[in-house]
Amino acid sequence: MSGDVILSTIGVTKRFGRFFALRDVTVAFNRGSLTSIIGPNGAGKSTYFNLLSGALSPTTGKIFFEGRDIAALPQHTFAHLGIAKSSQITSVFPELSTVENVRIAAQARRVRYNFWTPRARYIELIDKAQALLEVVGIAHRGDLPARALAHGEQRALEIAMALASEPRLLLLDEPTAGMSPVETRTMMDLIAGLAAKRTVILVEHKMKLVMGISQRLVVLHHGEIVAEGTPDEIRGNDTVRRIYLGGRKF
Amino acid sequence: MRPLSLALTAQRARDGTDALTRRRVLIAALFLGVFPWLMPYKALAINVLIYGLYAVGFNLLYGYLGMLSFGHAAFFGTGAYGCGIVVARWGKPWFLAIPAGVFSAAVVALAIGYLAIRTRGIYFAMVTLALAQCVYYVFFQAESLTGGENGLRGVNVRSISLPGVSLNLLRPTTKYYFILFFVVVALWIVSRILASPFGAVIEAIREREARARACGYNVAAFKLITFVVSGALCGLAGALNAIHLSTVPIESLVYETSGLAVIMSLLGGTGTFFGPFVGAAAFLLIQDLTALWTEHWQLIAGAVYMIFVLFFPRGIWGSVLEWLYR
Amino acid sequence: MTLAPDVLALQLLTGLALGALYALLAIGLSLIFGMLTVVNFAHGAFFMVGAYVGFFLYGLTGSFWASLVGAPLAVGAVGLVVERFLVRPLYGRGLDYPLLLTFGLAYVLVEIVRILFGKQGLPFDTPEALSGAVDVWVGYFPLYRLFVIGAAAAATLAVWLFIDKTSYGLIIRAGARDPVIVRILGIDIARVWLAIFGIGAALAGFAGVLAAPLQGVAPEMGDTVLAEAFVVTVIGGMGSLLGAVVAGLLVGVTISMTSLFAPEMARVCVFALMALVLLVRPQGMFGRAGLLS
Amino acid sequence: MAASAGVAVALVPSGFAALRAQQVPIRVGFPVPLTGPYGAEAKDQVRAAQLAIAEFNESGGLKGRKAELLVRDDKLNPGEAVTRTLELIESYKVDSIVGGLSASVQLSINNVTKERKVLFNSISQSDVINEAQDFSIYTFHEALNPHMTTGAVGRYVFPRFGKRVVFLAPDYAYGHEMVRGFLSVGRQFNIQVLAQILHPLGATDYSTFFPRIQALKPDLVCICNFGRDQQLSIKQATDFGLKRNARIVVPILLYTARVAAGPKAYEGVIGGTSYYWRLEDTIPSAKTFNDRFRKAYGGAVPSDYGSLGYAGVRTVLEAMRRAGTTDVARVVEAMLGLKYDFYKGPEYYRACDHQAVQSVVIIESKSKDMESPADVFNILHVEQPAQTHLRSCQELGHTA
Repeated sequence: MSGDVILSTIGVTKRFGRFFALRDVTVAFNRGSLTSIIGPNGAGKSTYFNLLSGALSPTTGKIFFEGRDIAALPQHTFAHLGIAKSSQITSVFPELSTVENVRIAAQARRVRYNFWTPRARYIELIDKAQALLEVVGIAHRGDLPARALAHGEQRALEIAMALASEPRLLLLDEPTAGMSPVETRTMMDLIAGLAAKRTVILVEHKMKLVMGISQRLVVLHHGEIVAEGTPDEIRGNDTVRRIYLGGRKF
Repeated sequence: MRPLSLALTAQRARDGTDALTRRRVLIAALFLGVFPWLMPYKALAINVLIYGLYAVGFNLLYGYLGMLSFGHAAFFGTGAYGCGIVVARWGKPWFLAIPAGVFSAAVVALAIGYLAIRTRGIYFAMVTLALAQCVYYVFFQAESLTGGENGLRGVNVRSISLPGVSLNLLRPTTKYYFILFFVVVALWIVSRILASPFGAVIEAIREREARARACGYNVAAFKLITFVVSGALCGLAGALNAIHLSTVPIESLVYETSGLAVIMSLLGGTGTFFGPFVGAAAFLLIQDLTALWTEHWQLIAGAVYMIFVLFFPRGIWGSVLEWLYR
Repeated sequence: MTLAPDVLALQLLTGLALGALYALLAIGLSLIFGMLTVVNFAHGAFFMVGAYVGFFLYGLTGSFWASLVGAPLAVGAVGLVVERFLVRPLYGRGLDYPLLLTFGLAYVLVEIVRILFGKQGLPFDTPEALSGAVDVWVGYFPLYRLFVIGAAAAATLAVWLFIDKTSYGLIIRAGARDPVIVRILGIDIARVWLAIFGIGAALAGFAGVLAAPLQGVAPEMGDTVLAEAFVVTVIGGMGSLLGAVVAGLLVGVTISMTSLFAPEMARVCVFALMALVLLVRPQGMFGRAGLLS
Repeated sequence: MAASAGVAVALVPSGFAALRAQQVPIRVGFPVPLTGPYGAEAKDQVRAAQLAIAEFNESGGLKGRKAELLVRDDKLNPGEAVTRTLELIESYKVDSIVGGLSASVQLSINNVTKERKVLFNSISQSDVINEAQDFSIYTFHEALNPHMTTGAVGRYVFPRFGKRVVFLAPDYAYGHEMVRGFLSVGRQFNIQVLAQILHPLGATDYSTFFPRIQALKPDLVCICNFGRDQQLSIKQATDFGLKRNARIVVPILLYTARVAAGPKAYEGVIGGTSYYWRLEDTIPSAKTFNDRFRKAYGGAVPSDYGSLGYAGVRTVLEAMRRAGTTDVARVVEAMLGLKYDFYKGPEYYRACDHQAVQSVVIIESKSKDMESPADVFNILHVEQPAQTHLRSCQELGHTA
């Protein structure tokens, strides 16, 4: 493996009571790569994702980001480290306008505890929010409250919000969940474009979808890593085929 | 669900692009300047100022941050006693007493907030209620300082000497404008906070706490700061009330007083800038006028709340806004 | 201070009688909150109306038993009307609206009672058959208070059997967990909610008529009891029947024991207990974590 | 505002002032708790006060100038009471305030009238109102105070019913004052205090105190609370069988509370009062007052607190008539000169604290031989007015 590892988890275990959601997960992610974590429902993908984004802390094990152990840091510091996520369930600020959603996300890096200056004074944040909406293709919806957007647009908005913190690592949890085929296509193109400039980790259970754009795949099953490798390697892996696809060829 | 037009209006208000919003403090000041002549008598107009401010302080936490507290009487009461004790027991002037009231309310808010923000939803409401009851008990028992059940008498600020002028607070109109000054300053501060980046974050927390945290905001810190600011504003209202009444009744600390803030905010419209003020004015007027012609004023008051909840859920001011921006 | 064990035992018994009433009120509050997510501020008023209906029926029929049966039925009927016409339009609008509505309703009910029965409280004599004190081995104890403990226990048992053992109760339990599932199963959840509100109100009315011989009746009698019932519900965990009963008895005994050592602190210690429980266990003793948080 | 109006009147020619005086009635503000648990007392106070106004007007007023009563609901809340008092003073320029039923309301009204130099006649029980710190030369206290009441009751019961005493009192100033009063008089009789139990104000369940009280085997249980607290605690004490071995004594035995709670619970309870209508059997002024009241209000008799409303308003109007003006300094002077017997025998205001020196009636609640529903007490004793029964002026902190 090359020396430029951006993120690694070493011996990470997460236990809920007596139930092991993750057991001894050790993976390294290279800077600039697009890695997908796949596995059937209940494999521990979401738990793993929550550990990477700081929503949960591991029971044991370490998580290194750019050489620093971040396993025990509070969630809100992750954005400042350079890690951003968009979650599985659409999570935007529904009553606020679309552009305000992104502006607030962008504001987090620039100004937080200012009680006095009118926010309109920070014109660069508004410009940045507008630009990000362009990137994800919903700039024309900027004035609407976020709840008025279509489902696919809301997911795009979430990605814009994640990008607003200028992350070096972008975590996407099932970004196409609940999308129509057309919306899915647009989203995958968007992700591919984003991955050109930063490290992306994608969590998906629709394996077919990620084969085309991922450089590497990590397969989880029952909280443990059962395989990792290039899409071709995974495609040829018998274990994966057995547990994930019931033996069918894909 | 709120109509889109209203959400857009609200957004323009947040961005400060709306004319009404940019001038909202000035508009409030001008209106409140002539307000005493619209009310049956001055003491009632002063009550509206004070309870309006109390509700505005509460609404910062409830309407903008989305946390329902049943314990705000603790801050109103602490502010009143803080100011009252400095005047009545220690004989110090008003310009020390009012900040003392605000400061003591903020300290109590810090303590209660520190404990309470670990809980959420209805449990948050109940923890604040319980802790506020404990505050009530402390003041009730500290009779040598607070006067206990008899209340604290002698918070007498008869006149105020400023460079060049002397204000006679026994004159109701003078007292009104003296108190209005503080209320307008407080409204201006609230308006600035709401328009600031900080204000954007607390609304984001109300909308979706988890997302705000993922964006990189320390949600607990924002909640605690907002709680303390809200408590300090209510403390200012309490301190002004002590000067207005020249006594501090122990009733300032009872849970019905906490309930008052909730009712006034809901009646006027939560999460709107003017709503709580409108709610306070409506509440006090209804009470005052109905009490004059019937002993059963609570029947009318109760019915009015029910009608509002059922048919005007956005409150008086919220409904006005909705109608304006149809 | 002399602390004879028999005084302690009597004190405990007194606390249980008090706690039994709290438990009855808290069960109703907890049911309504747990299933409908309505914070019912009119619960104290239901309690008061129960006492007045009991008073009225007692005067009309001369039979305490008639009022004991009639009051919960009448208050339950009031509860049905309130749910159907006032609370129902508010579902899905969050916690605040039902809260404010029931707050206003409490005002209205109290004032209606004042108009009908006067502002002054009225006497309610302990029924002849239940008056007097009996020897409970450690000393004399008012018979009526023993009756209160028994009646409250019976009512609690009935509610528990209804919810745990009947098919209707099964629907209620399922509805609490997931209203959508119940609707998918073709059950009209609105009727379940209606029934719950009615039962909760009836229990409050029952507590009211039970309390009437202890306190007499007065329009304000619901005010203080409401705060205490909320405390009990919260300590026990909102939505938990077992929690309501355990916390009710716990609060009753706490009050009676503090009355022995530091009587003037009896009330505040209940609030302190609530703060303590919530800070250690934010969902209450038996509450489910995450409910409405 | 009140002051400037006074100046304006002084500046205009006297003939015009007289004309103006005829047009503007004498206004008496009357804040009482019409809503809430003492609504019955408050309503009775209003009726009795209106009687005093009517009498004054029928007998010619103040040189033809009529009086009127401005009733306000203080909701038993000091904040509301202050607001309403300010309204009465600032908007209606009242010549006097009479009223207040709870100590805290009375003290907060006093604070307002004191600063604004308005005459206030207080008709609520409290010891603090007499003390130097809250004293206002414009304030008079027509009601009894806890020290007088407990003194009279103590002097009656301690020699007769035993010395082993338990106190049960609400935990606030009123309760503390009552206990202090009983203890003070008790020293003269060497009573033995078995326990002083404080209960939270407004408690609904008192049963938790009774096992302990019973175990102490007292001769007397002094229950020093008021209103509904009193009704509930006495009823529950009766249920617990406390009366089997002990006598229940209360400082103030309220007429309306007794009527509301019924004969059974209150049976045999002894207490004090400022007035009971059966005084008419021996006192002519009581007979006159009762007859007027009966005539005006369909045969009803006035209650203890109700009659205070009458006395409070009538003394103020009488003093104005004697002073020949509503000018506050001269009315105060006239008040201090009054020796009056308006409804319960002779009374006068003591100079140092403006407390009405008056008789205290010791009564016992009865459950048999009642001639009418209003016939609820036996008068055991009437303690005649004496300054020695009050705390001394020095004790209260009054110099001079």
